[in-house]
Amino acid sequence: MIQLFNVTKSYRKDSVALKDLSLEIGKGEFVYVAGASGAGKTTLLRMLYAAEKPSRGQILIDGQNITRIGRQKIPYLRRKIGVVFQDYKLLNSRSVYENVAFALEAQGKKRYEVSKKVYQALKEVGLEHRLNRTPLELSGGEQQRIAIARALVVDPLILLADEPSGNLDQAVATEIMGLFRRANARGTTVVLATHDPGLYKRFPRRLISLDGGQVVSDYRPDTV
Amino acid sequence: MIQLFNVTKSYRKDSVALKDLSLEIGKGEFVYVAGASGAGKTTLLRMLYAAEKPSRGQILIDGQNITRIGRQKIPYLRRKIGVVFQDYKLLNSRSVYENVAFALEAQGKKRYEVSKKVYQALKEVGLEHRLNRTPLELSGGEQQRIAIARALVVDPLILLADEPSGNLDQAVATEIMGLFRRANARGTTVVLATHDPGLYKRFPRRLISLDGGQVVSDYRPDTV
Amino acid sequence: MLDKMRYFIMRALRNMRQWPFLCAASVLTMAVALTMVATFFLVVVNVEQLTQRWSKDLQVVVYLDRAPAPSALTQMVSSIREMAEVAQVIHVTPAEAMAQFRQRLGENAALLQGVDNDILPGSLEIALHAQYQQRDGMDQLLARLKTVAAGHDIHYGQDWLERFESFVSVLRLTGLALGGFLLFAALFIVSNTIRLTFYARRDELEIMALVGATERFIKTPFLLEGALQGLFGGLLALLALTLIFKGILVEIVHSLWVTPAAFSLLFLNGHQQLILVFGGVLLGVFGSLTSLKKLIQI
Amino acid sequence: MLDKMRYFIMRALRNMRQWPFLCAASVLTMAVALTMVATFFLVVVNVEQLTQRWSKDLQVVVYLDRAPAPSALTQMVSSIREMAEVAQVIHVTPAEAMAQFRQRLGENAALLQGVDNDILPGSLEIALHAQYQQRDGMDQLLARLKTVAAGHDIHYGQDWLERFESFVSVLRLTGLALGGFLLFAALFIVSNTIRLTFYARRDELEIMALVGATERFIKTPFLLEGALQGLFGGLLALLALTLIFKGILVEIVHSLWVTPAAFSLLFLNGHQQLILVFGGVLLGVFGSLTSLKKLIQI
Ligand SMILES: Nc1ncnc2c1ncn2[C@@H]1O[C@H](COP(=O)(O)OP(=O)(O)OP(=O)(O)O)[C@@H](O)[C@H]1O
Ligand SMILES: Nc1ncnc2c1ncn2[C@@H]1O[C@H](COP(=O)(O)OP(=O)(O)OP(=O)(O)O)[C@@H](O)[C@H]1O
Ligand SMILES: [Mg+2]
Ligand SMILES: [Mg+2]
Repeated sequence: MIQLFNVTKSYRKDSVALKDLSLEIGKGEFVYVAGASGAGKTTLLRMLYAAEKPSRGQILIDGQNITRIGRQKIPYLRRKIGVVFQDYKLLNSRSVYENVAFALEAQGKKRYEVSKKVYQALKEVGLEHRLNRTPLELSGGEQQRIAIARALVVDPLILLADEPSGNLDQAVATEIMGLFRRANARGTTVVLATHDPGLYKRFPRRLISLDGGQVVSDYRPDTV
Repeated sequence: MIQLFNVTKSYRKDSVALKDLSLEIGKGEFVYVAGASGAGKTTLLRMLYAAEKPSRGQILIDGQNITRIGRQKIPYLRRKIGVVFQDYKLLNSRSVYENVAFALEAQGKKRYEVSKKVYQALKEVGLEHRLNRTPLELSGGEQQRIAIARALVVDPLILLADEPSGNLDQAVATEIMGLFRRANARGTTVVLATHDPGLYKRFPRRLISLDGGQVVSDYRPDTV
Repeated sequence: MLDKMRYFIMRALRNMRQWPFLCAASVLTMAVALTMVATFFLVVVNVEQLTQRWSKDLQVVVYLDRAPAPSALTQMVSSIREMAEVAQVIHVTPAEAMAQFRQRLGENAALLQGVDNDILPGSLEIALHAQYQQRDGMDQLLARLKTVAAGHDIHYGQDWLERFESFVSVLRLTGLALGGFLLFAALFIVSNTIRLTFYARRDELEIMALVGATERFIKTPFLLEGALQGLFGGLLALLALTLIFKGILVEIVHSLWVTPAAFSLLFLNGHQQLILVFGGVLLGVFGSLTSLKKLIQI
Repeated sequence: MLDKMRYFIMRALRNMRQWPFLCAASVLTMAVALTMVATFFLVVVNVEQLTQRWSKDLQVVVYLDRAPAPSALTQMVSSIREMAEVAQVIHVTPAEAMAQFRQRLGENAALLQGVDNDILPGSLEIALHAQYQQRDGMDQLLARLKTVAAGHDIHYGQDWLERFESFVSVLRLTGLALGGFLLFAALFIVSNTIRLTFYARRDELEIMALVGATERFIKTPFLLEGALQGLFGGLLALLALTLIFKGILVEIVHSLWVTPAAFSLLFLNGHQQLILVFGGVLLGVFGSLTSLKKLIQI
């Protein structure tokens, strides 16, 4: 599903965020990307949804080489991918409902379909009663859950979640992990960037550890 | 240093974020405010730096009743308080240096003093080499550390930190906790809101637990 | 398709409701610019109307200093009539000239009492076809007239016409320059206002792109918004123009001429009014387009 | 204090450099508005100058239909001279009147040949003191003249003056209305542009307030920025006005009058130029102020 061949990314001349990274993530896998602050986790995810182009190397998503595709094709790539951004990226001037509906409307979904799906997604993250508020009227954790709902509402082929539990207490984090696992069970490939060792200790899955932009370990627990 | 008397806060008619809260935090104390997502941690801190007025009740900071002070006095109150915001609140159009210098300039500090202090504060959070970048060119954890540097650079009487380690790996989080403890040792009163039980298990201090806007426990470990 | 259009329109309208002051700024700027351009257009059009009216009166007069023999006169008149430029030749006898002179003197006519009726020379008033009522080619005609009516004085309002024509050409040039400048300024301001609007909503544009919206999906509501604002701006300009016309231009003309009835001012005709409003729409769309071009590159 | 001021100015300049297109939008808007207001002012001032010049020629003429006896004439002249409004009385004899008439006829003077020199009536041309050269109070003077010069015709340019005065008053009113409207529009657009700027930087304002900046500390650079932009706008307007004056107004007048040397157009004097530029500064500051008022409430 996701293949990286010798990918290097440097934002500036002097510093390298990712160094000669090669990686393969199969369809339906559930993968943690771990690493210290500044290890390159977000950079890796950003390249997968084509927000950033690699300086060198090739990336294949669902068989498509995304380092080569034109600007007009990027939206269609992104429709296959649900992203939970590290900084949420919610629209503060729009209601919670609209924020989640946005992702469906952008893909041209019909109105009745939109409202049904949005309500269901909000219910799954436990915020259906916050429908009409704006993100600024929510707590940090609630905002994060809206971001998660928006990523899941489109039933993506691939789910990229960047630190999705940074502002969640353990109980809610466990619930959210349940959502991810259910999506994974339905066939979604999940890539979850985190620095929280607790997370992958509680839900052991394949764990790719980054350090200084390089893979330092790629561990698959036997149980899965 | 901080006293709350029967403080109630409701943003909307139907929902209450804080309920009849009374609390006293002494000078030089180090206090955790814990609680699940939506428990009211951020709301409590926001009232302490006068971003929000309580619906009922009184709040005294350093002997001053801040529910009664005029708008013109609020800046002078805030100069005593360093805040690490849950969403960082960095200026994306300004460099890292300027972001931190901002807090000092706003207080009318001299130029030579500003540059010295800013450099030192950045060094303490390990980001002195990121001086000229903008926040958008930093990783999530780096941004969080800039926010911490900005709160500490003013040598505040009170430090309010809202989830300051949500995007930090354990090693960096430990370093940051060291910074807070050193500031605390210099006399700064520290109030740290978090949902991470690991934090107060590793550095046991007074722990105020909120749930549904009420104090459910106020625990002081014997060791301190 | 229809469903999508409705969605776009709804989004455009919602945006306008959400940012009323942004919307008002754009609309007002366009209205002011369009009003000014249109006002200038009206002034130029009316001055040109005036020129044409005056040109109609343009005629060549041959003063018959020594009354010619009737047969010579008839021949002179007929050979002048044959010239392509000439529409009509009227022979004014000395008595008729005196009557006209008396009329022109008005109140002071009394002072001509006792004056001999033959004292004024007779004349031939030569009216020209409309297409020849201009200075170009006039020299040729005059040369030919001189041979036909040799020995007589030939007059025509050359000085006056030259002056007036240069005035009209300066006015037209001014109109062009000022109108161009104003439209450019309006476009600049509108495009900037819209760019600012985008800047204020840049997160929205970015997030749209990140969740898989195509460029067309992102841009269309903004273009619609620009078009709608332009429409309002154009309508407002039409209203303002009507007020300016009725309240100011007509007043000025009334105060200058005693008999304004004879000279009715032109307002924009239906076609031109449509162009004005449509110009607003174009301005809005173009303003949006120039701003949008640079903004979306996520 | 000085240190702080330098800091404020630096911040204002940095902002302007960081948002060049915002800055340009404000400056251009103000320049356009000020230019238009000033152009209109120039037109009104020059038309008024013209009126005054023409008013100077305003005089009352008593036509002596039947030549009075020399003694009666002397007495009439001296009693008219005694009137407070009267500056000068000139007796024009029939012969002099004929000479003037002949001059006025110009080329056509020939047709007066053989006309008796006594045919025109003599007249008394009464020049008025400057302060009485207006229609108010003229009726009184005329009444008194009528008793003194009973039986003679009294003329003055009443019709023409009335018409011209009403024209000037309409022009003045138009100027006031249009100028007011334009200034208002400029203020609205500038204030909106600045408000948009603030909106685009709202996070900056919020964060400043949160780290303990006073309202004055937050506002001052913006006010300075507004003032600076207004200054540029005013200077630009002055430049544009000079170009419009030299390139257009003077051209128009030259094309209309043959001898423009006699009538030199007025430009803004130094004082008025200063007012124009200062008006820009005021516009910028006021625009910033109105936007700032609502924005800071954190
Ligand atoms: N836009 C950018 N321009 C320049 N450097 C950047 C940019 N984005 C990230 N970097 C740098 O690249 C490195 C990796 O950043 P990245 O955001 O991928 O880290 P991360 O693993 O997500 O860290 P965190 O856990 O703190 O979010 C960091 O050193 C960061 O400073
Ligand atoms: N501006 C607001 N308007 C309305 N409701 C609000 C507002 N801010 C917070 N709330 C509500 O008040 C409650 C407490 O919010 P608060 O931000 O204090 O929670 P928190 O303890 O900080 O949670 P988290 O750990 O998720 O950040 C939540 O239910 C939230 O929805
Ligand atoms: Mg990251
Ligand atoms: Mg919070």
